[in-house]
Amino acid sequence: MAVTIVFLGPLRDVAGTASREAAAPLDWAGLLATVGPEVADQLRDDRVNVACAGRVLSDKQSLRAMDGDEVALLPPVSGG
Amino acid sequence: MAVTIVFLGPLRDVAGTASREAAAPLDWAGLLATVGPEVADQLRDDRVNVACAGRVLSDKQSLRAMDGDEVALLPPVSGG
Amino acid sequence: MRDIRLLDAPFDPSALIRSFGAANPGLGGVCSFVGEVRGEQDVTALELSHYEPLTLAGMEQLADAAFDRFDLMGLLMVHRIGVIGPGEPIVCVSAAALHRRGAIDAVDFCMDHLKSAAWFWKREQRSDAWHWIEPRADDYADRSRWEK
Amino acid sequence: MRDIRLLDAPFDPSALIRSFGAANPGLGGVCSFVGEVRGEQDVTALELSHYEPLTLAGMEQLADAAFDRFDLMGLLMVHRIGVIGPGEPIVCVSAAALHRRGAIDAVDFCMDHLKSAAWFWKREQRSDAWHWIEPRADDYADRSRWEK
Repeated sequence: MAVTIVFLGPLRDVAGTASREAAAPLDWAGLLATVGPEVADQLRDDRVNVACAGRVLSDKQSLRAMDGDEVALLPPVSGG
Repeated sequence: MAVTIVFLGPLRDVAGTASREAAAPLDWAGLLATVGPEVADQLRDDRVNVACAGRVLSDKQSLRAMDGDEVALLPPVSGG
Repeated sequence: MRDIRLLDAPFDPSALIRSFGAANPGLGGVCSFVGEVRGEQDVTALELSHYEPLTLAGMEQLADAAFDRFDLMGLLMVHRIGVIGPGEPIVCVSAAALHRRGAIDAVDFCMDHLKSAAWFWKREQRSDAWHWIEPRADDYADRSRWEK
Repeated sequence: MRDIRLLDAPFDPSALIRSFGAANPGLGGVCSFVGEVRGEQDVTALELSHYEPLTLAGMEQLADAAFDRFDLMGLLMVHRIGVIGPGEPIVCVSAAALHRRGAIDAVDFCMDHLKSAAWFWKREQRSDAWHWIEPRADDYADRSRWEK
């Protein structure tokens, strides 16, 4: 099976897709390698968060997504 | 003719009336003498303002009400 | 759009706020505050008295100060006088602006000044008698936040 | 009374605020903020996207924080998602309390966090294309006021 990577907000435009599959397990290095250099650059920005299985990681470099997990890449938000 | 003294808010209860006539001209000493000791006591409180002819006096002791003027005694307010 | 009023009869704040919003096309945000008579223990009524030669003029000056100080498109400020029952509105302030900061701050500013620096006197009827209400220490402290 | 919602269709903030007020009997004051799509130059629409597994849960946590921090009787927090036209409401926050301070501060607090700390992304359609909108520096500064 696989991990689903979801690109939110402007990252969707950078990635050119709303989501992509990757092989499980997926760690931080694997994520950076999978998403392409442009998205990887933005992921290194402190203001970009990563959620795994519905929880925002306090340390995104500790990512360890398992089979069936959804990994969301969350750029700076703007609501209201 | 005369000056009308108007008692606002709780001062109306202290004075026992909503308004009273006094001889013109009326100055600060005259006002204190006219309104009775209880109201006079409260008038000396910095938080109590005096208006004459529709204007709040920045220095109430400078009061000089002329014939036909209305003098309003304004205790601490509470709106909203 | 500027609408400053003293009312001596019950009013519907929702209707006022709705038409105020419609009267400010292009706005980014509207902040509104409605104060009501609390349905407390044995309070059966509240009476707001005022001094006619000063009160509305003072509210207009307060509105001038709010327009000077905040980036506003419109301001609605309505205050009841007379005898008011529990659950009835006493005051309604609404501010329209391009950005929320101006709208929220203007409402906060106007309410702080209406509470302790406008020409109103408030008393409440309890089972025994009428009792005058002075502003709370908090009200003076809130207003002092705006002194420059 | 607590009412936290994400809506994917137009809504009427006045109606929500009115029924929210009625659902909090005994209140002393209600503060409300409604944000709308500004009718700016060539902006034809705004799109709010979100991340379903986080967004509503995050708004519930924000409501928890507001109840912990302010003296509140009720809180209404409604946020649109999807494509929104000029003049349509995006967000509506309303807080009911015994005293105005809690109500006004809770609305201010929730709006600051919805702007720059909730899981929404906003883009606007101009005549040429869609443009993503990041929070303004002011929005980050506003939110930092609440850090203890």
